Amino acid sequence: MVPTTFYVLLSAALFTIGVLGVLIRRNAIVVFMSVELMLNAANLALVAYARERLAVDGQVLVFFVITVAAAEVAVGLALLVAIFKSKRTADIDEVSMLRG
Amino acid sequence: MLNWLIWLIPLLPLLGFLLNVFVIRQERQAGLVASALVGGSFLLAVVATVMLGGMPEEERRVQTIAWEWIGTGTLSIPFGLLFDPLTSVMVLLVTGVGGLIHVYSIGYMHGDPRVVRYFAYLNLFVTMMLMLVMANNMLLLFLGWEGVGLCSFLLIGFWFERKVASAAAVKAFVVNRIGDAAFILAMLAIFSHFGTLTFYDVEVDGQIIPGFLAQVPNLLGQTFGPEWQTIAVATGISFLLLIGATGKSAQFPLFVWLPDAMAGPTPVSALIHAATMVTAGVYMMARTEPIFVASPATQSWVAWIGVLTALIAGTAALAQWDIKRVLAYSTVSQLGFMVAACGMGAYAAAIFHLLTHGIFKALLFLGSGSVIHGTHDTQDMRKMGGLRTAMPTTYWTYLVGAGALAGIVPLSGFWSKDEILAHAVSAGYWPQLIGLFIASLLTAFYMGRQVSLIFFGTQRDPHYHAHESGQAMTVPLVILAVGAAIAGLMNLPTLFSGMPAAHLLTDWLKPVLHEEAGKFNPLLALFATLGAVGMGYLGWSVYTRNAAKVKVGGQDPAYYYTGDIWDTLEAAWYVDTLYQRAVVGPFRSIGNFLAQVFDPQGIDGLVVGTGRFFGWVATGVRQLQSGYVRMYALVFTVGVVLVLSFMLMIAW
Amino acid sequence: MQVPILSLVLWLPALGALLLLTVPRRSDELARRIALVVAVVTFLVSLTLPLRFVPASALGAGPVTMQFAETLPWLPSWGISYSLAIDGISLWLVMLTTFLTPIVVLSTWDSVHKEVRNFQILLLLLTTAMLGVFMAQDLLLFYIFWEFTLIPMTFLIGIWGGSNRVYAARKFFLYTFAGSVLMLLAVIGLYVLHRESIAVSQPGYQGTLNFGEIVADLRSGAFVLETATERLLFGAFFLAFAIKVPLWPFHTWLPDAHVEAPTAGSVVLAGVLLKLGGYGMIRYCLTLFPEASRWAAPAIGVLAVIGIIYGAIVAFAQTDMKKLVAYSSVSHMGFIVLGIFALNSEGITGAIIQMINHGLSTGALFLIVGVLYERRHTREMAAYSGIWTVMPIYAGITLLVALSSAGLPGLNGFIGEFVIMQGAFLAPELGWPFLAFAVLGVVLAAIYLLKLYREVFMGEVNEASAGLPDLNQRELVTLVALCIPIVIIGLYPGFLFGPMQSSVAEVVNGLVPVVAGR
Amino acid sequence: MDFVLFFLTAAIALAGAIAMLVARNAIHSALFLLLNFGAIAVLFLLLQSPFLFTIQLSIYAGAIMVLFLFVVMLLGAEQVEAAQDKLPWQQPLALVMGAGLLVIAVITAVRGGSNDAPPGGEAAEAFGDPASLGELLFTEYLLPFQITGIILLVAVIGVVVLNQQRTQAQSEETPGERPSSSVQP
Repeated sequence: MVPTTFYVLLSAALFTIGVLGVLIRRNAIVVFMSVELMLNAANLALVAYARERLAVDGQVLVFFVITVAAAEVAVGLALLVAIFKSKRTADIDEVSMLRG
Repeated sequence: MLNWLIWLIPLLPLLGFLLNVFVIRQERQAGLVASALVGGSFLLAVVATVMLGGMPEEERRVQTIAWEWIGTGTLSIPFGLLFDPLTSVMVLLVTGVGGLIHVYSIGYMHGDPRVVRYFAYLNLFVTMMLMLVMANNMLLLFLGWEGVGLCSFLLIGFWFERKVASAAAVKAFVVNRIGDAAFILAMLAIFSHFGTLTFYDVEVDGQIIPGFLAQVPNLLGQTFGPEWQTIAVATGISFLLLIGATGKSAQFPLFVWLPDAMAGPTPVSALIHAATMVTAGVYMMARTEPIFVASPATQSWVAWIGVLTALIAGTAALAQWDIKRVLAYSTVSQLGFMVAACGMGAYAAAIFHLLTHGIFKALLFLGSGSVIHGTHDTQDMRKMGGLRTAMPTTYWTYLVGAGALAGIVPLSGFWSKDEILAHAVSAGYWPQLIGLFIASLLTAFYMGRQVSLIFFGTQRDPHYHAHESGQAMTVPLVILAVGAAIAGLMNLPTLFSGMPAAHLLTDWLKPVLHEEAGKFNPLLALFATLGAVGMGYLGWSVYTRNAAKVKVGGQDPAYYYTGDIWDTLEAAWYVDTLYQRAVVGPFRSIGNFLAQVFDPQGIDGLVVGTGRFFGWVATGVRQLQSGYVRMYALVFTVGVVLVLSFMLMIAW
Repeated sequence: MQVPILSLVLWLPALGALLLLTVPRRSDELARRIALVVAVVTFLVSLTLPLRFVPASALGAGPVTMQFAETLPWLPSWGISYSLAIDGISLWLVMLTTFLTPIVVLSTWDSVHKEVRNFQILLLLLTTAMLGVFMAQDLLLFYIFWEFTLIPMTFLIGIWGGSNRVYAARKFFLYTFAGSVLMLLAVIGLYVLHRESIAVSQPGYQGTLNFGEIVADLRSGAFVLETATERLLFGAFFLAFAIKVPLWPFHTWLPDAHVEAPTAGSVVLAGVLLKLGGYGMIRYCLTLFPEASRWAAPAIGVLAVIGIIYGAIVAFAQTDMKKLVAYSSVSHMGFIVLGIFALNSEGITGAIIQMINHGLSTGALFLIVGVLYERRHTREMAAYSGIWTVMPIYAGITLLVALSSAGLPGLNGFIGEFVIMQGAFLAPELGWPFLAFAVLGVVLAAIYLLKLYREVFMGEVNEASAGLPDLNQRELVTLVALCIPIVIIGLYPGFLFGPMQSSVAEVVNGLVPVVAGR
Repeated sequence: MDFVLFFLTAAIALAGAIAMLVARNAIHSALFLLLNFGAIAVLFLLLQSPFLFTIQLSIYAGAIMVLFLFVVMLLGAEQVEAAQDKLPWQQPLALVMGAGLLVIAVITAVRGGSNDAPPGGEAAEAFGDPASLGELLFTEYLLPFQITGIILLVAVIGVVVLNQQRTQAQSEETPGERPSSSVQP
């Protein structure tokens, strides 16, 4: 039986890679993917603890996370396409009209 | 009866002042009302003095309190008058000489557009001087003290169109104010140590208000100041009073304002800058005599300041061309004599000299006024000469005055000056004696010089036709001349044993000053007379022999012998220029620096600067909103990391 | 309860302002007349205060109660009440305000020409605010009125001021406001500390902001402040008052505000607004924090003395008349602060009477500068010369006022200055070294006032000021109305000193036992 | 046996994630992410949650990644990195922050985890199956369930509105011209 801590460590690693993806990559799509990765990492940890606590609630939570992620991806990509139409690029740094 | 009578003495001139300011507009009335009221208060003074004389010697002190002037916390200062022998003598001098000068002014100031205002100021001056002299506490004395300062400002600056007059007026008031600052400090110290400012105990409806003069002895031990240099309290107070006196009586450090004060009308110079105001310092020292006696240190300072002033002013008077400036410096010099007398403990002699000087110096000033009036306002002696034929009465009265000042035997000046020198001899103040003796010789010389320059030789400046002054001016001159001659009888020393009316004044002042009359010193009297007559003749002969050398606007014949020293003397050892450069100049530059640089940029800079600093910080923070999404994410992550690590720390 | 005199006097000007709102904007003359009537009526009503004021001697021993006290519950849950009362300290300051207001309104006759109605409204509101500060016995009510005085004054300077008015108005508002915000903190702090320490003995105690109760608790030892917090609270209160007074380093807003303010504004600013600071120091700093006052007295004394000399020297170097008078009031207020922090009854009574004297003489000085400004529209001293021959009556009155401001004995300035100096001399914290410098202030005062007098009034008449008309009827009335009290107070200050004795004694013996007690 | 399987899938998952991060071309990174999701699905299986295994594979890997691929194809997934990075200090600081985050996560994981064996050994056989999940979903979590429904509805409407706005803009801006998208190497 693999102890839960390993799963949580894996989830932490994946989460960190997701964060790095958001911070470093300049292509909007890859940023979205990294966000998805972070969500998955969270799901993994949830399921791991669900098994440890023998409470199915964790898995229900993951279920909801997935649905929300789906909605989020839909809207995000729609936005991305809209921006691409007007700015001809997917680079986030170009999109900096809203400045202080 | 005497209680309410003494109130009338200062009230009459005050009434005159109010009438002249608000009611009277016509010149004739102003002159008459003013002189009449001052004359009236003179008569009252005589009556009061006679009544005072009638009372037994030890309770010759009348005090009446009108109301409580300042009453807060432990401070309680009455508004009350005092009438004792010393006051009576001063009041007689002020109202007597003042009255004569008022009459003289009617003639002298005739035709001046603002003559009504002139008489108002003169009356106000007499009121203030009477308040000064008759005050029963230091604060009321200070009211008179600054009041006369104000009147001298108004009267010196009477012809304020002239730049010289307005500058002299402001200078007089400011220099007096410096002295007054020290006076205030002294009053504060007196009150803090004695709890009262009234001179003598006075009984007011039941309870006694204590006087501080009696409590001076218990002051002896106390000292104040830093440990390394403790100063006796008595010395501190008396030294401050001395500075106050030097400010008002134009003594060494603060005498620069008196010569400039000659810019005012001549009767003003006679009244204020010869007879009354300048003597206020000497009167104050006589009144607070116990404090001065309690600190020998200050007494020696007082004596030396007196001698020093006498010498400096005496030498300066030698080299003046303006007729009034000679007399001004001579006044400063004679005041030096009085202060020196106070310093040596001869207060009665100082008062005696004060009285005689008041009379013959007023006579000299009025004489010079009549000369100026007669020669159509020329004040430069080089333009005069040979006026004894054109103005006989002025000439003879002037001669009497000059003789009295020089100290020729029968005249009053001799007796009073001799009294001071005799006291110096008997009390063993040898160095001061030598200084004063030289000063008296100088006095005789410059009076001789002045008389010969004005009245002898030929008229050097043809532009005017000299004429004798009118009745209103010559009558006071004659009265004063008589006074100058016989004033000596007041305090004749005991020439031979069993002499009937010997040293009347000293006995009269005994309840206040507690002094015994000094014995007569024939040898000194001989020397003094010889010196006076000799130097007087020398001065007269030098300037009559080479009268030809004296040109209008030319050099003094003595310049040949003295060279530049003559200029130093004329500028009174450059004391005035020293102040101008060392005090007034830096003060102005500091003022400008503070006003232009330090205040607007310095302090204000801090205030406006804080405003601008916040603006700068705001722009800095604005940079953070750069529009880059990734930067926001980064900041977000940094936030997360910090919070989590902090929570970790706490949990640890 | 008998007629609420204090509320009547307090709210009468505000009602007048409301009445003025109904007046159409264009009718200046009507607005001026109504404002004058309201101001005079307020003064007459306020005259009953000194007449019915019961001096301590009649009260018998007992603790000095505030006279004419009125209280209405306002926010009971926090113990805040609308409570007014006056005692010896605030009586004469209230009278000074009501006495100056009609004179100020009278002086606006031909110095204010645009928006006259609004000017009068603001002036009357300012009067109510100032009266409120002097009468308030509740800390919050005091703070509200204290802040409310800023608003009308800022508009007066900002709208009717000179060329650089907006800068001056903004600076005036922000500077004073910054100080008083600190005071708000201190008020809240005091409230909380007081509630806590009393709640210990009486559980469920809601705390109070009533000044009387807090002082009673302080004196009875029920409410004890340790030294550190007491000094902190003292510092906050003192800073707000020091900016208002203005004490030396915080004075830079005063010259700008005065130079830009209209004549009437300047008179009120100098006449009463500066006194709020002084009054606050006596009423709040000394009574609430005796120990801290003792501790801070020497330091504040040094600042005050610097203020006296610095203000005088800078005044001497000015060329603009109004700036000269502004800096002179910095110097005079330095004297007043020195008096207050002598912490004895002479010093404090001297400070109070000097506040009234300064109100009269500096108010008159600003009116005098206003008279010349209305004729020649310039305040530069160099532009005038020889006014004495052209306008003799005006010159005479100016001389009297200048001398009273310089502290000539026989006039009111000297009484205040001498009593303050005597108080400071006797104070253990201050002593003769302070006085050695403070007395220089007396000399410097004569120097700059006579410089003003000599440059403007003496000398040859220059052609520009040859035909100037002398004072007209209205100007004469305003100035004479100020000169009369100047002379009377100079000769008989007894009627002012009387009522003060008991209240100041109360403050002073608040200071003394604390040393023993703690 | 479980250990071997766990480490294998964990390695694959990590490799996929890192490859996604590093890949130049957006399509490659999308495919690597697909691989990662597969591995996570297997892990779900290991954690006895077969229902989630299927959900992960079908919805996450199937629907969402397909959408990504579609959008990447549409936009041409050009090399965005070529241009000079405007925020030079972004990269190093990001790495530092990432490391920090990792350290914190690891510490909490190690200290937090009860680390003891799961209570009751292998637990009931029917632990992760859809029945128990569904029973819980429709009793206790009914409200969240409805809300997610609404969220999905809003998302769909949003997408439609965004697209509609685009066609309107497109008709004003460039009538007739199809948005050209060039694929750079």
